[in-house]
Amino acid sequence: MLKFVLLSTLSVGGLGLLFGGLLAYAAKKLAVAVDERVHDVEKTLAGLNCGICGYAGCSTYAKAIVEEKAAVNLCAPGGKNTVEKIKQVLNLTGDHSRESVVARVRCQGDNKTVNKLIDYKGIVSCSAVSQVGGDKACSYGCMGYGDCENACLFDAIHIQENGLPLVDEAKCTGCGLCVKACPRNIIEMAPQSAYFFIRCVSKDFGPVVSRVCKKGCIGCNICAKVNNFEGIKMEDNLPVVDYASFKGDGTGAEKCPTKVIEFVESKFLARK
Amino acid sequence: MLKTSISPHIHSPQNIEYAMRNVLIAMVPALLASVYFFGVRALWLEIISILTAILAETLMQLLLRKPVTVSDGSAAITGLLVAFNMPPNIPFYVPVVATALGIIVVKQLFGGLGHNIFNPALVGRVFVMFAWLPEMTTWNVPLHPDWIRHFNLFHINLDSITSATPLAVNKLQGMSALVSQFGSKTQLYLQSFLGNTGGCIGETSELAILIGAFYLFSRKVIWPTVPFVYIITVAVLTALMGQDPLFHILSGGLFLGAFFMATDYVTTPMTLSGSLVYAVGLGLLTVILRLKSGLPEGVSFSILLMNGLTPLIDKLIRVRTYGKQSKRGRDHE
Amino acid sequence: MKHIKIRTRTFLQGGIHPPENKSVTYEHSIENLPLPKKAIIPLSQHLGKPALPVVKKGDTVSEGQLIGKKDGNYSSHVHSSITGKVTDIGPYYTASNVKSNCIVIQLEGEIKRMNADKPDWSNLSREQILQRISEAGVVGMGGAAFPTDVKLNVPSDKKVDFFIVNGAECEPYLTCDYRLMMEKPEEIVEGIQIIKKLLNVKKVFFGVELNKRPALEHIAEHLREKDNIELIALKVKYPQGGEKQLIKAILNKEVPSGGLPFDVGAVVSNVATINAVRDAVLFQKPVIERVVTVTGRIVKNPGNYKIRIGTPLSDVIADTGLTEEPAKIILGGPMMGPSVVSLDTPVTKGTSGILFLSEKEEKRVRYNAYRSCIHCAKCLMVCPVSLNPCMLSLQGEFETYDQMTRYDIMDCIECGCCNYVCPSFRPIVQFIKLGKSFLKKKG
Amino acid sequence: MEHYLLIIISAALINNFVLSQFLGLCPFIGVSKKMDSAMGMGMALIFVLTLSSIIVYLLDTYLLVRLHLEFLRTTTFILVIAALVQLVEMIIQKVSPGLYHALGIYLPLITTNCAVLGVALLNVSEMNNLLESAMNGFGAGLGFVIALLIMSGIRERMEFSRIPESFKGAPIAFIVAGILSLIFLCFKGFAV
Amino acid sequence: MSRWNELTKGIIKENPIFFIMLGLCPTLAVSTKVIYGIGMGIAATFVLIGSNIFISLIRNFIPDKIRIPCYIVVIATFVTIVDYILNAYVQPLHKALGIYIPLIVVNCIILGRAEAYAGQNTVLNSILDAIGMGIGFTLAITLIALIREILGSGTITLQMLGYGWVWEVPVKPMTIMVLPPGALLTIGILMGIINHFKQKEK
Repeated sequence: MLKFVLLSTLSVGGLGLLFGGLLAYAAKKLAVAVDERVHDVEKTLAGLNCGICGYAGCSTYAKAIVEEKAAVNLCAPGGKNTVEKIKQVLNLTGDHSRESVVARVRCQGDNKTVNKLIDYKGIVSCSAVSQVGGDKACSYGCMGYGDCENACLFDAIHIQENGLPLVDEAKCTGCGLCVKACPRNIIEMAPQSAYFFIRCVSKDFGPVVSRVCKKGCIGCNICAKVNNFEGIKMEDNLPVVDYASFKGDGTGAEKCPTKVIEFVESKFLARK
Repeated sequence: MLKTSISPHIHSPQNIEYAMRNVLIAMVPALLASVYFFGVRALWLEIISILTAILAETLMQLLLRKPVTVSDGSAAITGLLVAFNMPPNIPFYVPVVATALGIIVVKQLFGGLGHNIFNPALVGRVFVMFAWLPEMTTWNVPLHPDWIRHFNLFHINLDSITSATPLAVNKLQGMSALVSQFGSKTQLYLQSFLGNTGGCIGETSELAILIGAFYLFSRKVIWPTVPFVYIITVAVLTALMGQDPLFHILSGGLFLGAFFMATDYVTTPMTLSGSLVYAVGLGLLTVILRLKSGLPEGVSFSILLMNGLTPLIDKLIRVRTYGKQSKRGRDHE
Repeated sequence: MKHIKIRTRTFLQGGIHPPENKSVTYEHSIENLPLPKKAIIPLSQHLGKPALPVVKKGDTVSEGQLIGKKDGNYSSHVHSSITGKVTDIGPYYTASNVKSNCIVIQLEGEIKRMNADKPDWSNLSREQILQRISEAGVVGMGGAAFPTDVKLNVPSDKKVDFFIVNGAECEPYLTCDYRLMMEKPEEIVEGIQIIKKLLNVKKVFFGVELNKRPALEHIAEHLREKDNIELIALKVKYPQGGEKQLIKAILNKEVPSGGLPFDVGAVVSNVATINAVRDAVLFQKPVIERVVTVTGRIVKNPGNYKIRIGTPLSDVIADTGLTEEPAKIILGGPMMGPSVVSLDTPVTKGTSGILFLSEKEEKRVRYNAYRSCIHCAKCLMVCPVSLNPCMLSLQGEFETYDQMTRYDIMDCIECGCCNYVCPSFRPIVQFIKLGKSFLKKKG
Repeated sequence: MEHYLLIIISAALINNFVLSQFLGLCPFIGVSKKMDSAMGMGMALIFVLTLSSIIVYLLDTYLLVRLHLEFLRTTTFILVIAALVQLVEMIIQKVSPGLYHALGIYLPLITTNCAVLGVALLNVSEMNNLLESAMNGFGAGLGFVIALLIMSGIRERMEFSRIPESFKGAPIAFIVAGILSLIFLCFKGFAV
Repeated sequence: MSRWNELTKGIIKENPIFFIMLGLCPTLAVSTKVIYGIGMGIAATFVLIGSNIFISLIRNFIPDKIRIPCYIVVIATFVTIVDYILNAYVQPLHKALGIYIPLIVVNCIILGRAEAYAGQNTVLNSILDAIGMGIGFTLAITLIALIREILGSGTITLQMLGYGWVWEVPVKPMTIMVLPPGALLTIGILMGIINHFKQKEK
């Protein structure tokens, strides 16, 4: 009996020793340099090499996370803990070094304000509709097909019933994906502290604008005059606000004949 | 208000409904033949399958909150094809299960028309074949044509003699047994061609299927490449294996499969060269399965297996773009 | 057809046969449309950079006066098409359906007649000819509107062996080129001589589709043996008028992907362009008008009209009349022409036709209710450049644009054949255009 | 010769390891999303299966059976396989980076792939000899590659399908596997 | 986190088969009869508990680098024990489960729990976790077996070694359901339905 136990211990131990030694030797001899971060990420994964993530083993997945920005929640055996750990390793929890920006929609031409000009047939997306010149009377304004909503990864921008997108400032991370998605460049990234927004992008002349939209900028340039052109200037029939240098108060907004300007008083006071 | 869209602003009148309607029309001769040879029961099988298909599609589309598109006729085709692939004396629940499975799992769960990878009717058929093997392999000889005189729409019992299909006889007892059964070789060919043999209700009459197929060719709904290459491959290979090629192409479900299932738009390769590979593969598999496997018939399985290979064929076999040097394009960038 | 040998050719891969509908205007000879009261002249009527305006608001301009100067090499001059006063310079809808800068001229004052003497061009140098073409602002009039002086100014390291005259006019409905060939064969042949000299080519092919057999015979009568112009009868097939398809049909050569026709030693020009080149070289006449087919079942007086550049569609409608409200207005042919959004859209140098579709005709296209791709592969069969439109449309639908390069999306000529045959009414061309613009944005 | 051919066909088609024995199902569902990775994984698996079949056979015959330590089979087999795979991975990574990227990166997946241990155990229970074991391993790998390639092709196409939201991913993959397995039933009763 | 939570999370919320998709091979292979499913579940649960206890005991002594091989050896030992116990006492079950018993070694559930849980938690928590996961696994496999057996054989078998019962269910049995395709289709459709309810909850 003792011999039997001894034999089995010896064989398992011997095999273990043999392969352990071999592997240790190989690990030293055949080492290949790996990115430190990949290594760190790999340590947080479950290490089963089960392949459920769709990548060829844990190290490949770790590499994909670091290099190709693969989703971090694919490790099923690791579960939620792993996701948190990966985020820590990669420092994805947020970068607060510079002032954060939020998306701003610069159009007030909702479905009631701006009429449909034509009956469009085809793919339903802003970029597709803009290929045929858009279907609304204003050729600069929002068409409301929601490319921005689709582009947003954080569920922060939604098309409302009136056909205009609304940004949920709490959720917006300022990544700028919606800005890229909008074919008419209606969304801009404004600093969180900004308080004076021109909500129109139409470069048309005043009469053309007022014919199609009652809430559009007619390029009267009153807002700029009120502020003595400090931090605000006119370009292509449109006032352009430089958020960093603009110091004016809400007079410009009050005086605007078509109420294009949004003035956020709380932010203005906070800034003061 | 002016309408606008991206060019082109005109469109060919051939749409999905056109294609499906024509396929249904093309299946009518085979349907008539099935009723002629296997009686009212065949008709009921077909009606029940089609109704199940339509019902299953509607329910599934409602459940998945998609627009209901049964009116395009694709569900009806699936139902009819399932019925065509049933033995005449099958219990009615079998085609119901087969059709429902085909429509619900193989078609709608994959995303509906156009997204299915496999032919729904064939998966349904193969599924019930392994589910109820005894029922699915009991065949009846065709009825005596006299039955039409005692026509009764509700006479659904099929009281004719059971017999093995010609392919099974050939596999188990050899060609000579078949020839003696039919009298002469010419009789064997002729009866096989007309459909006066045992088998699934829709597959026996090659004549009826050919009529439908030529209708489809004339309407430009399908192209003759795949079916003919398939059939020729089977003939050549069976001849090479020392079998009777004419018998092999005229028996079993080869014609039904070649003209109505191997030409399905959704589950077959897109390029011409791809469909040639597909057709030759079909022939090869059919012959291998008929002669080497435990089953007497292999058309359904070969079509399904090639359905599975279709995405690979589509990916690997490409056509050279105008003005490009190599065929592969920039696939491996 | 006398001594001229005519060979019938076509390209093999793909192509479709849409209903031609040319009979609407087939027999209507070219007529002049009255001058517009107001001309909206876009500064960008051509491929390349928009022209720079050289007049100000309030200026008085005369017919044929330069109002937009070309900006760099890949650009073209723009001339006033009427005599009058500049009332506005600003964004207006143009044929491409985006607002771009236009010069608006209000009709005013007298019109000077041009002299009709026929000068001799044979002693003009190559540079002089090119200069005149450039100054007249000639662009390709088949639709693409590529500046002609750039096209004909072949780089010295490329050898051009053939000049191909494009009289295919494969788009349904259009007959303006056909009428031009019927009514101005001599002018076209003379234009060909000019270009032949310019390019220094030995051989000229003149391709005409067989549905314009009268034009073919008419031209043949005006050809002389020594002209060395070979007439080619082309089997009717859309899109034979496309440069690449025409070269394939006539020369059986393929323009390399991303290349230009002179990479296979050929230059292709449309008959209308050739006519404009002749006018420019002989009379130094700028492009201020062109022949446009105004057609459609709902047009009261359909026909081929000589229309001033910048004439708004509303003026055209006022002159030709409509029997019912149009559902869709298309500039160019129905296969490739854009549909317009505004009746103020002006006729430009590239406008070969104005097609009015009725509600009933428009309804046959159901892009708003397109369905899943059923992989029927009809699009693969009709694609003249052997693409896989099925995969491209799927990738467009699922927005995996970056995979589209694998399927050679950039080689698509947007002819619309795939879209025409698609049984699911998928807007394949739109998917491809979206993909292209996405990929271009990405760089 | 025919005997060995039959072993390969049996392991590859008739008793396909994934589709009729469910061995190696996790990576089959996981790695079949892209055809390139499917190919790499498959090739690596063929290699490892053949190699491990041989090594395990030697280990079993010359160590365990000699010493009457059959009860240690499970333990030693898995140990040897794990070590073997890791060694092979390291060697490939050093010797040929190109091969490593094509095949090597899939090796870790194979350690915990039940197909490898399954083939080893089946070889022992069926008392195959050395060549038979190797052929069985090779056939099993081949069958896995066939199934994986078909599956990856189908899944690449399903990227462009309107699959109901709740069936996306693993559920529809299982259904496809089920249909494939249904089709592979036709090879039952195959005779060469 | 309460102890109760540790125990119950594996049953539904983190069910290893339906939600984390681990340990599928045996689930599908042996679920032809309900009793086999239960047997497999119990065997796996036993190994899970044993290895979790052992690993959480020695977790501080194993070097990080070779932890996985160590875990495997531990698990393999327990699997061998189960194998031999079944062979000795419940031979029909041992025969039915066949090579899927030794294959518990590479069952990702066990290794997964060892790595993700037992290697970092106390013995008590590890036991609770193992029991929960084991029950979840057993329930899932039994559910699949139930469906397959009812549809495929028309019976519900809860009988082993002559003890227990076999119920007949009045359906026309579909042989295909006890064949491999039946298993794959069943789990695919089940997973889809469960996903549907999971998404609805959100």
